[in-house]
Amino acid sequence: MPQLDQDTAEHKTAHGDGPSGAEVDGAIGGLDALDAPDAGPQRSRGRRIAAAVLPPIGAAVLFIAIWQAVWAAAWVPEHRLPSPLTIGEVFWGLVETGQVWELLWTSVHRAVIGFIIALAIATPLGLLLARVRIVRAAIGPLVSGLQSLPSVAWVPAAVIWFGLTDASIYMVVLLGAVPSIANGLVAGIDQIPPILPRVGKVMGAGSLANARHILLPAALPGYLAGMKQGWAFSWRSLMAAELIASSPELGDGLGQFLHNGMSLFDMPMVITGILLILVVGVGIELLVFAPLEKVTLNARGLRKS
Amino acid sequence: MPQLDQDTAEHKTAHGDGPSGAEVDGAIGGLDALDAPDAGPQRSRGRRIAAAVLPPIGAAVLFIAIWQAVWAAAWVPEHRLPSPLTIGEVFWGLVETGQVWELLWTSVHRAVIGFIIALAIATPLGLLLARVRIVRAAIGPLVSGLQSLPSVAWVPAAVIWFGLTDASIYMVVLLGAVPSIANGLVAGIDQIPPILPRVGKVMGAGSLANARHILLPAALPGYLAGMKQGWAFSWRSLMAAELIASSPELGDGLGQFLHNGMSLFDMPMVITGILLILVVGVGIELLVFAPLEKVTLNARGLRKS
Amino acid sequence: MAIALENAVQTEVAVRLEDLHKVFGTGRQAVTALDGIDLAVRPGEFVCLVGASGCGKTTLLNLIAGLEQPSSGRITLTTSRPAVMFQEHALMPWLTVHRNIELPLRLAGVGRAERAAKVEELLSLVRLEGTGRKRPHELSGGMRQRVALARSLASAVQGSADGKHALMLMDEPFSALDAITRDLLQAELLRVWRATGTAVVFVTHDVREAVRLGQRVVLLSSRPGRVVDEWDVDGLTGSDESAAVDTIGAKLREVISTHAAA
Amino acid sequence: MAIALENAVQTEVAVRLEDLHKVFGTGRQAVTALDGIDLAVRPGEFVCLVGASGCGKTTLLNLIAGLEQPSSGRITLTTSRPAVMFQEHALMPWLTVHRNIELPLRLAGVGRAERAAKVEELLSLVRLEGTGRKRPHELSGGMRQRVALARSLASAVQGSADGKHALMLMDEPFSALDAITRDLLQAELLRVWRATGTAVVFVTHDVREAVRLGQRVVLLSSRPGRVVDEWDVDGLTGSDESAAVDTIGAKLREVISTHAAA
Amino acid sequence: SRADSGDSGSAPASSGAPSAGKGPAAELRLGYFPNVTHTPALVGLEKGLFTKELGSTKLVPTKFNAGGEAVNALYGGSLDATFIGSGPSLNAYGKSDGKAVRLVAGTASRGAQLVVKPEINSEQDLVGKTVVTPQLGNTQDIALKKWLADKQLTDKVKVQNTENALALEEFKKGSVQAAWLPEPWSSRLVLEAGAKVLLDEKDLWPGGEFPTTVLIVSTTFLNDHPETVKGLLKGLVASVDYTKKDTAGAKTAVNAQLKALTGKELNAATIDRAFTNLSFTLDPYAALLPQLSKDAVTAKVAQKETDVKGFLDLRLLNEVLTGAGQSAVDAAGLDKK
Ligand SMILES: Nc1ncnc2c1ncn2[C@@H]1O[C@H](COP(=O)(O)OP(=O)(O)OP(=O)(O)O)[C@@H](O)[C@H]1O
Ligand SMILES: Nc1ncnc2c1ncn2[C@@H]1O[C@H](COP(=O)(O)OP(=O)(O)OP(=O)(O)O)[C@@H](O)[C@H]1O
Ligand SMILES: [Mg+2]
Ligand SMILES: [Mg+2]
Repeated sequence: MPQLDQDTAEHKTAHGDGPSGAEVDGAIGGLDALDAPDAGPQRSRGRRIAAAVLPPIGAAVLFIAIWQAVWAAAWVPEHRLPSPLTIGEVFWGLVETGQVWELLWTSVHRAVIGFIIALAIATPLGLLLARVRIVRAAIGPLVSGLQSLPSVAWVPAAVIWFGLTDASIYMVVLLGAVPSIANGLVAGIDQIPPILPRVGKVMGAGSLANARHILLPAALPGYLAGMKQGWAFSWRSLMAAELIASSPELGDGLGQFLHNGMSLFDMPMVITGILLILVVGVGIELLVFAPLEKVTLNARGLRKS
Repeated sequence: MPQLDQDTAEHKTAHGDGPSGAEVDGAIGGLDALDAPDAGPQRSRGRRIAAAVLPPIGAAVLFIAIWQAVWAAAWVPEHRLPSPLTIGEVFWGLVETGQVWELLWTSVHRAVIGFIIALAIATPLGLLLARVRIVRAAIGPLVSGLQSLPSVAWVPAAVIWFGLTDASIYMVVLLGAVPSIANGLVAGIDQIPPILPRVGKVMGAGSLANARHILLPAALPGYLAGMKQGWAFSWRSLMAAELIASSPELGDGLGQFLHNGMSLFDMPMVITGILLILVVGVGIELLVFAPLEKVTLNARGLRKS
Repeated sequence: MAIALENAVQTEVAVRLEDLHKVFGTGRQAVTALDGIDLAVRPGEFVCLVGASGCGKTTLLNLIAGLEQPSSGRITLTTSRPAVMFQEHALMPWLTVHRNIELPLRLAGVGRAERAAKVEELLSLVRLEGTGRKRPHELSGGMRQRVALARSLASAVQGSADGKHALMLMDEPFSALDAITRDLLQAELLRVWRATGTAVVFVTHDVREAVRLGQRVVLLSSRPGRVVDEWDVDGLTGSDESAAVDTIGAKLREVISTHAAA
Repeated sequence: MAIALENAVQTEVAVRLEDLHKVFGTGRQAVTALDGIDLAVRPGEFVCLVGASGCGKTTLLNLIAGLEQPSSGRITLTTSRPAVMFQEHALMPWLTVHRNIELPLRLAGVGRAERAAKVEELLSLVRLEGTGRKRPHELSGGMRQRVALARSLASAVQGSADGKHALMLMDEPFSALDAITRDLLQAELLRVWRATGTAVVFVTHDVREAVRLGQRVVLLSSRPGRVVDEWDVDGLTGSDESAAVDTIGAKLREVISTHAAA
Repeated sequence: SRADSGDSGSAPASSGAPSAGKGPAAELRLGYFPNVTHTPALVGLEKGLFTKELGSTKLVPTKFNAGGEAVNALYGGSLDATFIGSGPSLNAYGKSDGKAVRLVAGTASRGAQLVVKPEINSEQDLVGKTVVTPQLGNTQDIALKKWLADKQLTDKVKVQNTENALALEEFKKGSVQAAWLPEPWSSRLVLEAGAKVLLDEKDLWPGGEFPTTVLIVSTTFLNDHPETVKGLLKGLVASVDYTKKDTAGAKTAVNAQLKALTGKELNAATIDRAFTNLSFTLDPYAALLPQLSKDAVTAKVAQKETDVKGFLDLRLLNEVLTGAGQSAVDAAGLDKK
């Protein structure tokens, strides 16, 4: 009875009869989804949005539940692990006084500006590193080395050169983000199938046209991955840079808030700070990188929608 | 006389007549090297090593020369920009007392151990994120968000849980490096041509065999790029973690050295610290990642020798 | 009960496709690649699929291999896991030729020595002795195709080892080869087929090849893909063979021109 | 002076290859792909290259296109930049079909409206009307090959616009197509060739195709690649044509079997 | 070889009265820390005492989290004056070869204690234990190490540098047994973690006073804008006077500033205890500076003693003080090279 055997491959699907087999398998089978072919017929709009929104919310709820349980069990003293409610109160206090918007605005706008400048510098740098052998040999390792320098190392230099200004902060951010984005682009370009630049060449593309029409788009998936890491670097560097000082001109950002919490060992403040930073991180990922990635991969047929 | 025209493509090369045209072009032409085809006949071993070693040394010498010149011009007072010689002396002092080995050993062995643990955690995590849709939807954005949390944010939590021990330090390092490596792997896997996992599937590879024989090797270039960024994150996180405290039990690492220099406003110490960190960064790049990358890319025919 | 009944009916069938539909995309962009395919392949049968470029041959093989889900309809295999040779060579770029061919054997847990012997045998079968240590990017297009062929044969041999009927799905396996090499490999393929009793579904755009190799030739129409005709071409030789080639070619031409006109 | 002299001699030559050698790799791993090729292609001439799989045809095209450097020997082109159709489809995966075909025109700075018109024309030439907005991964193998053909034609038309002789290098452009589509496209290619006076170097593994299309057929031997024979097949029809096919096929078989025996 | 012209701007104007300079500065960038040891600064800002005296000069208060950034900002010319610990002030002077900064007034003195677990009763009980100080080379770090050296305990006691808040946490957990901390942290350890005072640093100094916080000004700024510095000093005098007179008001002002700067205020018990341990004075106790500088060497945080001659410039302060009918403070001869 071969068809009762495990190995017998039998796929059965009928149009529109509820969740397709593949989908159910994917949800139940966990790791087996590794092999699941793309789900058959299209799903409705509502269900697609639900599929995108529910899992992260579920994860968050689960996390808070565990937290509340640990707190309720009182294994650790209150001042070390505050209850979710306490955090909620601190957070609400920030919202009520409007301080949260100032904190977010100060940090996010700096990070975004810094990131955009970093992108503008890192892109040509990455192209040069990837395609001009002597540049790569000369400064390639240095760029990777720079990446591993902690941002705080630049603080003294930045303060001495640029004083207590936004310029200092941007310098620290740039030194964090530029090498990372450039390296991402280099990695992306290195992985381009060699045939594609050759196609560009035989079509008579010059260096710039080649970069614009072939290298950059072809490297886009890897470049995006580098940009994501670069964003993480610039955001982290910003947190370090914001500790330099706070003055009316500089304004208070999230880094300063977190630091205040830490220098008082005020766990509710620290956790609120962490959550705010995380919210920004997750928000940027969901609003910027995830859609970009999706479009990029889909256009190339690299991901099952 | 069409062959006098610019557009006339004429390639002329003879076996073994010194540097091939392409090479000379590459050195002179700068950006034109963007289009240079791979250099013709093989170069000698000595010349290849020279080509690898000379450019970075040249870059370093140039950098020191500029520094010395700026210092000699005395635009900025000595306490802001010490001379290369002063740094050399501080460095030599560290070497003579053997302190430099202690600093390097403390930090590097921690970073390496942390990185290896991070790799062991991030690899399965990345595989799950990349291939199991629900995991990705639930915690994918969170992992990216975690990446953008500055390492210092974890210090209070680490200290509360693990006290002032190496465990605290490793926790901070892991939280820095794991998301980065996992994301790198996810990006690498996303870029795998879909035909390759299909080949694995029709050959009857199960989830694990598929990961081991298809996904990981196919994603290797992107994975390596992620590992590089992950290394940078773990090294930077370590520097942050080492600032938690300096105590005899923890031993002094480079992060502590840098921090001490900053607390004492000792610019020579700060610069020496930066250079040491940079040397480690560049060294790891040259000794570990560059060869790995080269092998990976060459095996796939992605890079001209 | 239904199962037992089906079983009795199906013992003579290796692959059964029933009213198979496949639509790519949704809404206005939707492309109906296959539109109601019914087809049965007997164990050990050599079936050739021919049809215009883009008519859905590859899609059909993917469905049989379980790589895509049909939009509707039903696929039943009674064989062990099919061995597939893709239209693109789909070699692993990081593995040498040797290791590429070895891969299905490794995945099946074959021992080292046996693997090595098998790979050598397959390499010489596809006339690539001595290239085992090269990487795919160092090969010419035709050489890559032959490596892919060797790999799928390794997979087929392995698959058939479990006592069930075996099945091979081959998508234009000789398209990048010169006439002479192709002749040689056609003969090898037939030899392997006869020796192992594997059922073969073979896609080709060369009617002559289809007639020479196949026992049955199935013609698909394009947009939407349907089975328009079938010919039994088992054991034809000489003028019978060229007559069949001409008939099928004429029908193919007719199908394509109706499509072009539509 | 040497230049002037060469000039006088070369006015009749679009491509001249002199004692061309190409070795891949070094030391014991070295593969001699080409071993002393001498070949001249006249402006407007249609030359077909045939030879066994792996004999060096693609390598030769790459050398002419300037994508590889010869190990020794000399290549002289008097034409404008050649249009190349690669053996792999080499489409940009992030561009739609329309934009892929448009790419050479964009790079040449052709205006938007003209580009759109040209692309439509080429799409219908390769029988892919209406697929302009698809991406390469949504196409079948043969459709991709036709897009690549359309793109190389766009590039050729563009390249020839500067008044010099034009040159097309085509590497097995029809290998993934069914016989009927192939016939149609062969006819289209010939039409384009006649209309534009482009010199064509055309690699194929189908001797019949070589004889039908080419004015001259050049046979390469494999390992090492050398020119073993040439045939003038311009304007042959009917039995002359099949005689030529048989002669060349026999010679090819002979060359391959000597190699296989060696 | 290195040209020497670049530093001329910051050459000390040690002879003669500070010249008229360039008139009042447009703005004064003043650094301070959100610590109770900076009380006069915090009170002065909260009550607007500096602004009142500075007239047309705009005051830009800048809060720092670490001494390093403040000194770097002074070095880099993006800060004109800052309140800072006495240890770092010496360091800032020494590291710039006596060029970059001048000490123009004291601000606070005393206020550091060695607090320990109750079971520790003498210095001998510290053997094998861990003592925390806030930062390498800061005032308390030097004091502890000097003291340990005097008691010949240097290698027997482990010294750990950790942030104050972390020290409190660690002390509570018991992983450290003693801490040499400034206010308000010594008070918090006593009040919140049951620590007891083993030693009050003031007992180590003759007269029971030693400088804790001082005001330093960039040399260039001092030369260019003596009026502005004088205005600042007037404000500081007023603030110290206020603090002495109205302790309760000062405490409220400090807490208001702390709340604004860090989001948290000190509880009443802590600030009360801190205020009793601290004294707010304009006297920098100049006579003790050479000793502090020696101690840094003894404590092995500096290789060579800083020559503190020329570090002080108390003429403006003394002008203000005498003008206000108070007694002048002594520069102990350190205002001359
Ligand atoms: N992933 C996909 N997304 C959208 N459309 C697709 C996809 N794969 C195939 N198609 C469409 O389905 C049809 C059939 O494609 P298929 O690859 O099966 O053709 P084929 O018969 O193999 O052609 P060829 O002989 O050219 O390889 C084509 O019209 C193609 O455009
Ligand atoms: N990049 C490379 N590195 C090493 N060897 C190579 C490389 N490219 C080609 N070769 C070798 O050169 C020889 C000729 O290859 P080429 O691709 O020119 O063959 P071809 O005539 O186009 O064959 P086919 O008809 O199969 O496409 C082959 O033996 C191949 O292995
Ligand atoms: Mg196909
Ligand atoms: Mg080829």
